[in-house]
Amino acid sequence: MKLTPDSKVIIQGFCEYISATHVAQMKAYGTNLVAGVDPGFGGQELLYSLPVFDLVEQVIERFGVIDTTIICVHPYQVLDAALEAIASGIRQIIIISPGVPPLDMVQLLRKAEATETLVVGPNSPGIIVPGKILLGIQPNEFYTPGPVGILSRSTTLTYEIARELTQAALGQSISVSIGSDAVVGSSFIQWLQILDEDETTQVIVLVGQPGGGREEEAARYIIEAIDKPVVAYIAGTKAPPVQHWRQTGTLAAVVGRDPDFGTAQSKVAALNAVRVPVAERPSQIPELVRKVMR
Amino acid sequence: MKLTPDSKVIIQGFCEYISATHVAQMKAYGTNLVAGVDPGFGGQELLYSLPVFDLVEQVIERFGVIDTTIICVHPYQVLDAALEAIASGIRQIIIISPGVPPLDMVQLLRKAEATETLVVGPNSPGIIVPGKILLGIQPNEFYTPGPVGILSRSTTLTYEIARELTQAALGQSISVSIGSDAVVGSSFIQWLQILDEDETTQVIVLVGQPGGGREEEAARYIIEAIDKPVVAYIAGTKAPPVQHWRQTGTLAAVVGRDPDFGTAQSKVAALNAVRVPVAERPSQIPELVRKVMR
Amino acid sequence: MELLEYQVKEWFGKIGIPVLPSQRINHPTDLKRLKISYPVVLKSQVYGGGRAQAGGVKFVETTIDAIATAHNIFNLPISGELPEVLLAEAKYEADQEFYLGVVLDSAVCRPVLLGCTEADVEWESAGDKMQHVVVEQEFSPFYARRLALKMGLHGVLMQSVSAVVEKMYRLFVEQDLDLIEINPLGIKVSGEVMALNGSVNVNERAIRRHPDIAEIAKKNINRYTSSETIRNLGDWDGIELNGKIGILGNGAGSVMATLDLVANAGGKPGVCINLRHASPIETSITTFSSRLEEALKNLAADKSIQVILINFLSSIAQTEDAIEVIENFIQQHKNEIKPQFSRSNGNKNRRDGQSPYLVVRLAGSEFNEARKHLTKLQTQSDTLIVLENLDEAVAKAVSLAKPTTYKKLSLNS
Amino acid sequence: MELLEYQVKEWFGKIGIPVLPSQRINHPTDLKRLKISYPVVLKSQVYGGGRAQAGGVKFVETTIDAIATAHNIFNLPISGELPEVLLAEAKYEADQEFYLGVVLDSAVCRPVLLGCTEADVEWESAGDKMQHVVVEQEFSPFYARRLALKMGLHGVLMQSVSAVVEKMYRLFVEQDLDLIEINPLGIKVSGEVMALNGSVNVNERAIRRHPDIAEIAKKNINRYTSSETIRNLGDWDGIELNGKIGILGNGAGSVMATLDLVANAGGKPGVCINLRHASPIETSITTFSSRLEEALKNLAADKSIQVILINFLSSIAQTEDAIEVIENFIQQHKNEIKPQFSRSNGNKNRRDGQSPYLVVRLAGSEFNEARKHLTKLQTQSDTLIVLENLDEAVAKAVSLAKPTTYKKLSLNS
Repeated sequence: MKLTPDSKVIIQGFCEYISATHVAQMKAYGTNLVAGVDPGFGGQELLYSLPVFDLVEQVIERFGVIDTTIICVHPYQVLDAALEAIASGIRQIIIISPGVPPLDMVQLLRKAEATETLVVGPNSPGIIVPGKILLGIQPNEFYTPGPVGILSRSTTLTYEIARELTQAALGQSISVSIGSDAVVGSSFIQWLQILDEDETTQVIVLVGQPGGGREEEAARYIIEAIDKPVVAYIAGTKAPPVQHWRQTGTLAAVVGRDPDFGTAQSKVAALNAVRVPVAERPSQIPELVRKVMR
Repeated sequence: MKLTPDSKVIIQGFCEYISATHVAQMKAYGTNLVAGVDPGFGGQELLYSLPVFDLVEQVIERFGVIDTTIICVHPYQVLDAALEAIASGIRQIIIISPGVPPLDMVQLLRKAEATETLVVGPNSPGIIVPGKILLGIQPNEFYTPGPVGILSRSTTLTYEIARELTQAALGQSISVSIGSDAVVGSSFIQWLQILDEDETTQVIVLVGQPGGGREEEAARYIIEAIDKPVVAYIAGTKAPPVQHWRQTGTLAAVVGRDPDFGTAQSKVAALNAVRVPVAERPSQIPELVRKVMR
Repeated sequence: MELLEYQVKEWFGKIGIPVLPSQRINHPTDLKRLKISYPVVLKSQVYGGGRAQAGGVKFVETTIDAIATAHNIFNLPISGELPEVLLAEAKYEADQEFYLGVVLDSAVCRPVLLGCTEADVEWESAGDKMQHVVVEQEFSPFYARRLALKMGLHGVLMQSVSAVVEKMYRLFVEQDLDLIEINPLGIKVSGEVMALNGSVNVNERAIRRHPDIAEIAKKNINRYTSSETIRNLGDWDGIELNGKIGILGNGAGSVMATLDLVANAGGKPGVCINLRHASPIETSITTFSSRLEEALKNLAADKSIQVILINFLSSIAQTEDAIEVIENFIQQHKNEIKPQFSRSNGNKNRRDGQSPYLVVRLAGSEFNEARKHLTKLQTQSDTLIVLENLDEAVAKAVSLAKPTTYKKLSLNS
Repeated sequence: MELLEYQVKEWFGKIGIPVLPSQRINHPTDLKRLKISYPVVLKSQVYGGGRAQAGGVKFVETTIDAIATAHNIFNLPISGELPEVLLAEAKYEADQEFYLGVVLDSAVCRPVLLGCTEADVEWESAGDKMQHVVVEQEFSPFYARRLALKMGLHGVLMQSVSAVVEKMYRLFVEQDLDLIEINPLGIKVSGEVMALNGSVNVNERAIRRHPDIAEIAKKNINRYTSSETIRNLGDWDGIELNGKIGILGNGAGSVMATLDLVANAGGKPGVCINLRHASPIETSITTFSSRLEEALKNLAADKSIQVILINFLSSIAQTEDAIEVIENFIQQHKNEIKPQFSRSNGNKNRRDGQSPYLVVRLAGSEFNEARKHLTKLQTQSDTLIVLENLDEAVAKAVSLAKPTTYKKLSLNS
């Protein structure tokens, strides 16, 4: 993962979830946003004061190798945009667009694995390294540089937690949301590894929510491989289980998983089992962070 | 390319083009043929005195890593059989079956390139290293060990030339037919490189026929990279051109190729241009080989 | 979105999965023109399981018998639902029955093939019996053979079952399904296979790229209307609970965290709505503010809701528009309250005519102006509370939700 | 295998490529029930190009005009072929006309997208005008956009043209095509695009996996019958020349090498057949020997063939069966020759009733027995020669093919 301020970034598409404010915020934050790609609008005008091209390869012809693309096209065009980026040699993809059909994601992830491309999202607000780079739509106002790495699957809840930390004078080293969709690219495990190696990060805050088994996987990985202290918060412990067919429970039994699989309870239990403190509410997180930092 | 007698080989499917005689011939030649895979016939009987399995992975469970598979399934099942082999870690595939739909081959070749799998064929009788290993259905009776490497796109014509060489007391180091279909896996160039590095090979005989641009590519490669002498024979110089739509001539012009592209004449001219002696008839080849060997 | 059996079987027939001759019955008299010979099975076309146990599947031997039975089935609600259509199908004598399925497993981010040599397995105890194969790379028929072999099948049956799985997978991908099942797949000793019942779940996000499915969805949309529009909108986009505090937020995690806070503070969360996304089956284009407007209208109309808790933290598209929606809502309900209060004497329904409280939590610089503005309105309104701190907003919402004065009136009176 | 324009346009319509309203005309009187309003274009539905120049495309303004014109087109042979069907289509006023195509390029083993902002380009000089994009990896719409941009298109037109290319590619893959073309694609200033003419070539090897195409192929098979069955059977499986020496072999390279040898020895090769494969559009299952039998029968029936040269070198499936076919052929023709010779006096057609010579080259240990056996038969036959050396066999075949004693009798008499 290349997250240095000099890494070159493009935006593919401009949907409802990315506004002129977001683009301005990224530029103001120092992100090296070189161009936008929006088929049919190439060369016509400067969108959000970015030069706009029809194809990713045209950007590369003009500006050289691109490190990261932020994809905000219509959900049905995400697969194509991502494949175009991969074909143009881009190996870091952040997908903001929500609503991507999951079978498109399956196809993209097969290709991403084959080409060793990092895919963050879909339905992710992206990555912020406070004071250094903003890749996505996370509102930088809630962030300040510091020692806490935030890993999340949410959008607004992520900012909520960053805000609590900042208000408690605990700055952040990085904040990543892997996306709240059922099928997403990068996993908590990949990011735990990155954060464990990151020199700035001293504590990791893991923010989970019901669905899938990513928090459970993370818990197993934390006990096995992570030396830094981890604090968690799981939203939805009081929410009634949403039965996605045979994702929660039934399919789980078949493929040898716990029947509780996918519930917030299962996630809390998995984290408790590896002695990761789990906050009861976002405002409790700073307190737990301070406790483990000592 | 692993072509040693100890490399493990399987056969997938038993179509009209591979007979009990061929299997017996391979075994008699010392090829380490460990099993056959024929879905629906697994475990039922010993086909051609080979244990038969339903899936490639069952063979691997039993015998460990397999080096090469010889595919002889129905042409519409070739893609599936080859993908199954690749998924099971087999990286050398020889496709005997003719009649594979070309778009299936396109799909297979993309996968083969991504996984660094060598695909020989389709519509190829395979590879023989005289006195060492037989992978396919080349009749070994026409071969004898020696210094001449044969590269061809044909079936029977390849044996014809081997027979001429053997009758002229010129043995062969290897004989490969890359397959006579329009879309095939390995190219003359790949094999020229292998034969150039092969210690036993002293002369290379290149056997071409109309269609595509493989001989022309080979000619360019020979002048650039091949140190060993090459002799060629191109069949079909008197055959009327078969117009595959825009393959010969018209498409060529569009993509910047010679309008003569694909004809036997174009191939002969390309070889003449790089001073590769071209035989007028198969029986003239031994004479030319002797001449360049001096 | 589920499809009905007869719709699924049309797909099966087209793609070459063996199905029995069948006929759609819109009215019992259609059975007079039945082209299938008796005995025939009549099946209620309803969503959800348990149809056979509820009496929705009957064998009939004669036309008279069939018409009478059809009348009964048309009038038999199953899980509260009456069928609009029956399916009349030839009877099949299977020697064995299998289960086959393809499902998208979000934990491995891949489709999984499922197979069992028993039908109607209890899922909770299926662990040993149910076989599965993860479709790691692009599907190719060998994955289906792998499943059939894991199921313990051999020879011709292995091939015919894997051929069915192959076609199920094609449907799964072509139609963007979350799930496709054949349960049961009838098996004859001869090796013949027959899809006796089938079900699919279409992924709701992909519906709009399949015009034929979108057409069905448009008809089905009535099943999701009124208070149900705000329920179960895709992945965690809305949750319907029975409490008195309705929650509106931006993002599933944020809404769930708010819900947890309310519950932990002793409150009872009601309908919770994530305004970040439109419903995937929504046909018209929506904006954040239009979704907010719709949600406020629905919550206000819901008499069980006493407090609406809005939790917004920056990064909302068109902040101004959203605030305007809240303002209009307050204005409108301020005007309503006065005259309604005067008429509410003696009204048995406590909430009738009274607007719910609106607790608005706004944080982030984006809302600085709006917060000031709404705080001004607060002084003029009986029902509006504006706060910046989330925990405080939750505490306020919980304290405002008073206990109801009557219980289950309609059932006991 | 080519399809006719109206079949191609049915595909276009289904997949969403814009086409004009059109109607299939089986008989001129069908035009009385025309549902398209005038002016209308009537187009002869024949294979191959040059239809417009030959007068097969006409504009008509009235029903009377249309019926008369249709009569003419139905009776107008184009490249020797009469249309069975006409296509009546609405008239379209295009502001510009483009060419679009997708073709499989065997040199790069990938499909190639083609596009040009001129229609009906001269292929030989298209180099600069025609744009192409190689579809390196799995297709995704950005390849189509790349083509449209290379064509110099921008904005809406870039998008609408690339959307058409995307759908053409889908058809290309779904139907296993070697080629799909829209020529011309009509363009209006408004940005509207319209496929005014389309053609496809279905890959013959894949026909059998497309039941609907196989159905068309079955009807088309009449176009390939009699002497034509043995021509142009896929990739180099057969070549029809006008010489007197028919060549049968196993493998395209071997057949072509034999052909070259015959030509270089001063002989005139006739029909050359590669027996290794069946025709891809052959519906019944064939074996090597059944193909050999059929080929011998056809060559014997072809009066221009004086010598049949068979070149077999080992590795033939079922050697014994193949030899039996040759033997039966000899026996049968030996029996025929005698009585026919006696009746052939005064017969103007020199070859009538006389069997062709059969030069059989057999090499390889597999044929050791067969060679001995046939050599024995050779002594009893006037027409059989068995040899092991290829060059000798060729020399013999050439020497046996005597010059014809009459020329173009039917034209000059």
